[in-house]
Amino acid sequence: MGFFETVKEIFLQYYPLFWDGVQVTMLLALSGTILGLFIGLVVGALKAIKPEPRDSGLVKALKRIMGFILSVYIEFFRGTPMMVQAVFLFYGLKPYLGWSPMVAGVCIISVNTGAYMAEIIRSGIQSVDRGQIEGARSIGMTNVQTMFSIVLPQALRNAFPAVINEFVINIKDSSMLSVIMVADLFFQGNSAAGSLFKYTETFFIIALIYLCLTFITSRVLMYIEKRMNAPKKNNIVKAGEAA
Amino acid sequence: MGFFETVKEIFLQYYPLFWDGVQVTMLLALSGTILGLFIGLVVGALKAIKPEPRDSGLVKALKRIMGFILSVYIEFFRGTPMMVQAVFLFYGLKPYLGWSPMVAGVCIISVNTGAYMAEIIRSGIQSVDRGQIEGARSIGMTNVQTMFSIVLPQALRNAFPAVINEFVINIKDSSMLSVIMVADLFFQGNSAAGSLFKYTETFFIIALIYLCLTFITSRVLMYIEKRMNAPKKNNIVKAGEAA
Amino acid sequence: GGSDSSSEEKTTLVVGMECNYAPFNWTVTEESDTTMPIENASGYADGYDVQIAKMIAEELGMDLQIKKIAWDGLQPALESGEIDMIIAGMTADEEREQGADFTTPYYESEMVMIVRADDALANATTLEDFSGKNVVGQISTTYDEVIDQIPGVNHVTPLKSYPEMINALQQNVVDGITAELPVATGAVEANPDLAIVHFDEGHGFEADTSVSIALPEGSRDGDLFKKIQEALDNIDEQTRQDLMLEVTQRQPASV
Amino acid sequence: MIEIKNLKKSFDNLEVLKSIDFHVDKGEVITLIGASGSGKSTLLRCINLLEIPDGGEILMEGKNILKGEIDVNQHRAHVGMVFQSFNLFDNKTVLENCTIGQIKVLKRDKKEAEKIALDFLDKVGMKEFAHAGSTQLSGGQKQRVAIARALCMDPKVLLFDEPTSALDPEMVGGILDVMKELAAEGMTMIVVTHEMQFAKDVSSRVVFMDKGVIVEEGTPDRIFNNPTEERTREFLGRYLETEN
Amino acid sequence: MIEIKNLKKSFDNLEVLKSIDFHVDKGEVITLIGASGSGKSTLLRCINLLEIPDGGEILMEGKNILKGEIDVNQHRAHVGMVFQSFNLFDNKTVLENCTIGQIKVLKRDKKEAEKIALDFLDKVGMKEFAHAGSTQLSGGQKQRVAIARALCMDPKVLLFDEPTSALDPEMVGGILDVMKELAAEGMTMIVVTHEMQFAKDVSSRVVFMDKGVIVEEGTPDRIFNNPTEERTREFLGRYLETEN
Ligand SMILES: Nc1ncnc2c1ncn2[C@@H]1O[C@H](COP(=O)(O)OP(=O)(O)OP(=O)(O)O)[C@@H](O)[C@H]1O
Ligand SMILES: Nc1ncnc2c1ncn2[C@@H]1O[C@H](COP(=O)(O)OP(=O)(O)OP(=O)(O)O)[C@@H](O)[C@H]1O
Ligand SMILES: [Mg+2]
Ligand SMILES: [Mg+2]
Repeated sequence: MGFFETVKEIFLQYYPLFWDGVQVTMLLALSGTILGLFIGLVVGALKAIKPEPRDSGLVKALKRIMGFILSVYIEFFRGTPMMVQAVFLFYGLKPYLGWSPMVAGVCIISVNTGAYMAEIIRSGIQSVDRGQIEGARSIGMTNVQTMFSIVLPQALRNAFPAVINEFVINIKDSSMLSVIMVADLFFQGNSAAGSLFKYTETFFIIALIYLCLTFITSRVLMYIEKRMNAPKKNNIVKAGEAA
Repeated sequence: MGFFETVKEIFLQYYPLFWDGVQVTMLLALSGTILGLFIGLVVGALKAIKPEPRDSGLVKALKRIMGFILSVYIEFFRGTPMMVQAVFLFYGLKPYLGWSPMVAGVCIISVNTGAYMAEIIRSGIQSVDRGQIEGARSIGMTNVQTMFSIVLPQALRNAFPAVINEFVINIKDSSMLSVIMVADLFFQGNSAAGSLFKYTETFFIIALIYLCLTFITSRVLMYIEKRMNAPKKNNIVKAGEAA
Repeated sequence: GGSDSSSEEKTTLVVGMECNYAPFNWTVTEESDTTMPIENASGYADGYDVQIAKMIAEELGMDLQIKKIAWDGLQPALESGEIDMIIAGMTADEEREQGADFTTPYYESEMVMIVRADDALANATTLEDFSGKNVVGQISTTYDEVIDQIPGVNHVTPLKSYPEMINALQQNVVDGITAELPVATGAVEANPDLAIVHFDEGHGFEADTSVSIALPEGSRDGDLFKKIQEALDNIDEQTRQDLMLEVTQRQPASV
Repeated sequence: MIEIKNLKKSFDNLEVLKSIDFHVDKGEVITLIGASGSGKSTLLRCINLLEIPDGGEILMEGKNILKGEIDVNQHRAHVGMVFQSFNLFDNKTVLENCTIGQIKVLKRDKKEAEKIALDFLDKVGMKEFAHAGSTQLSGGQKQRVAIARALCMDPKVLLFDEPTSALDPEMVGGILDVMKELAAEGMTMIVVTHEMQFAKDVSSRVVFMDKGVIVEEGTPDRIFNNPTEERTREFLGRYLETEN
Repeated sequence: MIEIKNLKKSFDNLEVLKSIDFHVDKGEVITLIGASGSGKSTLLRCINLLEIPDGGEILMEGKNILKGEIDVNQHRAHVGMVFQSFNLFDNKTVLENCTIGQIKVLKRDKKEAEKIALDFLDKVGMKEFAHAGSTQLSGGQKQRVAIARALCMDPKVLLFDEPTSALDPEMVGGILDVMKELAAEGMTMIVVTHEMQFAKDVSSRVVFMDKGVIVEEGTPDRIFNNPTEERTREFLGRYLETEN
């Protein structure tokens, strides 16, 4: 039997497994990216708060402690394999939370993504022109109001390509969660391969499916980004001049 | 035996394996990042070349074809799991290249990293002020001279934080190459776990080692970056005014 | 290495295994009479599979090389000729015959369950005792498939390796693990909080618990396959049992 | 209305303001001139508390704003600031730029805020752009909106930091006209500018700063015709009436 | 030296240059004035081939540079360009900024290039900054280096696109002085500027552009005292001598 015949054979025999895996993978990637973005927004915004000369000693100390904790969070989740994180968190918190692998999976990929997103948001915040903040402060807006009404929306727009990238990475990295019994696409493909002892052909199918998923989602998101940015182009259009 | 005693026990028994794994992992991550950066520079620079109205039909067509091929390369390597890439490339090219797993591993992680680096460099290039290019063109420098003398050095400086990030990711992702018999830290750790039936403790050791590796390397690189950028700060220093 | 040279006389026999599936194969850091150096990484391989491989190599008058490969990479390595055979505690079945040619079994044992020692299940004797319980098996193996023979079982998503499964068991995420006896013995010796459940005659799994050597697909009629099968046939049942006893006592977890 | 006593401000080791004494009465239009780096912006920013001075006093209608007697954000709200680089919110429309402060800081309701905003946008000639994105405007248009935004906050005083220096020459006239109108209406203003003609025509007092100190101040007439200090004379150079 | 005939250039559907006819003789100093968007920069950029015109001819010392008769890069090398935003290479020192073109395009050896560069840096008063990073300079200093960089390339003509409009007022004088000196030495120059005083004092001819066409040209004397076209009169407004 030729390579492609075998591929077809395997696909026909196992497509329910693959389809199942695709759903799990996309669920993990999607919820992980969205929740992770949310975590990243909060952490990134908090990390942008620095002790100021005007603060009292206590406030300064609290800010420093918060900054340190957030750094540890980011450093830990970026610095260790997600597989290891999954094992520790899932089993470590199971007695207290009694969560299912899928719930744990969503939480773990979110918290992991959050660590990356925090950095993405932080640099998005940094790329917002300092004048935007001064403008807000000059009309009496508080730090928090400035952050949420002015800085974060712009940071988010700047960070969008990096967010897309994170989504694509999550589609692939969700496979790490098979270590806590979450049956994602890669895992399901693997079990097909293991059952038939045909790895090359099955890997070929997996690769194709991943390619479709990542290609389609990144195109869709890029399209959304374009639409989002379209009416706010930076050139001088004499809007309303006709009015 | 308590958790930490077991951890110590395992470490004492298997540290040569861990050490070996660390070396392999760092070799893969380091060479993969450097070679990948090189690939990314070339691909990113080539991708920045667009068909211009002045070009002849043939040149335009060639540029389009090149652009398409590079896009396929980037899309494929970013869009599929590295484990799958490793299996296909290692075994697919083995008859022609006769390479060892380690050589193949270095090549695969480099080519994979290159796809990410290409995007990093491309956006680094985009962030270089358009005036820099105009300045170079206005004194008669060719496209290629402009790219290599003016644009790429600045793009590289802008892209440095993303390059560090890629290095940290490579430290972790090199574990995918165990599928082609490259015995990285994670794989070696796993064999300790499998030989001893002690999972949590071994993973704990692995996590600690990864944390050290990623923390140390990212700090070192950030320090290098700071040093690199220090004398070129953007504020107006009246250099030489004393002279 | 590799089996690519059909004309020249081959002098080395390259064997692939995970080196993390005690007591069949595992990794140690110090050399001894019973170990073989691992070709592609540091450390030494030991275990039942290694001993079998040594015997076969000796019988064939060939030099033995052991390569350490992740489970997912074993079959592609075999297919591409990177290794000549897999001796990795692997069970042959009809489906797997599609991807490799298997010898007759080189070890047969009993299918048991690993449970927590302090659990009531430690006294179980029939499959029915596991009704409604969470049971896990290793991905794409017979050990996963047979779970469905337990009436009313909660068949949990399989895991990749025994350490992972044992961890899940210890953390109360599952209540039982299907395993063959040698593996279960090793696991229980390393983890005294676990126990083995032997089923009563006729109340256990109907399953093939034998392990076989895998050679590349289509090699069944070849010279090498025949020689290996022959060498295997020369190792009698008593030798096999003695060997297994010996390695289970030697495996690192038990010291 | 504003009284500044012995104001000091350093950045790291750089003393940018060295004991500034300075006062502004209600309805005055002060122009602040001086070489680059002399501390003009820093002085403005201290009045607005965008920078925290190291020492001295700033009395605003009698209250020392450096003593924690006031709510910093309310203070900023009522001290309007117009920047060289406009600093409009890029993610908001023109109208939103003018209402956000009213709603979030002055707690006006949205309807009222929009009415006020449209009135002031009309005043600066930008009413028909109310729903345009703020990045779609030209520099001159942006600066008009920035002025409207400041006016919406009921400012007691307006601070201008080189409001025309990022503008094309053609745009400058329009902005200066708006400012002249405000001055005519009795708005208290402090204007940092290089537009000497404006200083001459509009201001009630010209203050010349150099290296962190106020070197000389007086009516435009006196400063441009008859500066007493050598440094002032040097700086004004080609603008001096006597040399024309 | 430069002769432009029927030059056309559009961006998408926007006709930016509509049949420009224009010539520059050796040693002339032309100032190009006109409202924002009238096509001044585009005209300069066409002469330098930074933009490729859609139609017409540009003859440079008799050769049509649009006909592929010349090497584009060599042409650019000998047409010096000074930008509003300086466009110094941020990753190079001042000296490297001045030598890179000589070395890579004119193929001079490094030693010679450095000697020439230091001479011209001296001329613009920037010799002692030769080894400073180019981002460490103030705007005025950057523009001096940019002029030196252009001079190093042996230019037949120098094009200036609003060389002073990104500068602090104090810096402007210095740059204009350098330009006056070049003009006095007989350098052929085309200068887009809003500095009308410079146009009056230095230029041999003033060209007024509006909406992609040359509306009027003549000696500064005639243009500022006696413009014939209504549009010129409107644009010059406050600069017209007759109204002073
Ligand atoms: N945040 C800051 N940190 C450090 N130094 C600063 C800061 N802000 C201003 N300076 C320095 O303080 C000095 C005075 O700055 P300031 O902006 O007040 O001058 P200025 O008179 O407004 O000058 P310009 O006309 O250039 O705007 C300058 O040397 C400047 O570099
Ligand atoms: N690359 C481009 N793509 C599209 N439109 C352009 C481009 N360059 C210039 N334009 C448009 O061409 C017109 C003329 O531009 P140009 O820069 O030549 O004007 P200008 O006279 O130099 O104005 P300014 O005084 O503002 O510099 C403007 O409407 C501008 O928006
Ligand atoms: Mg200032
Ligand atoms: Mg222009």
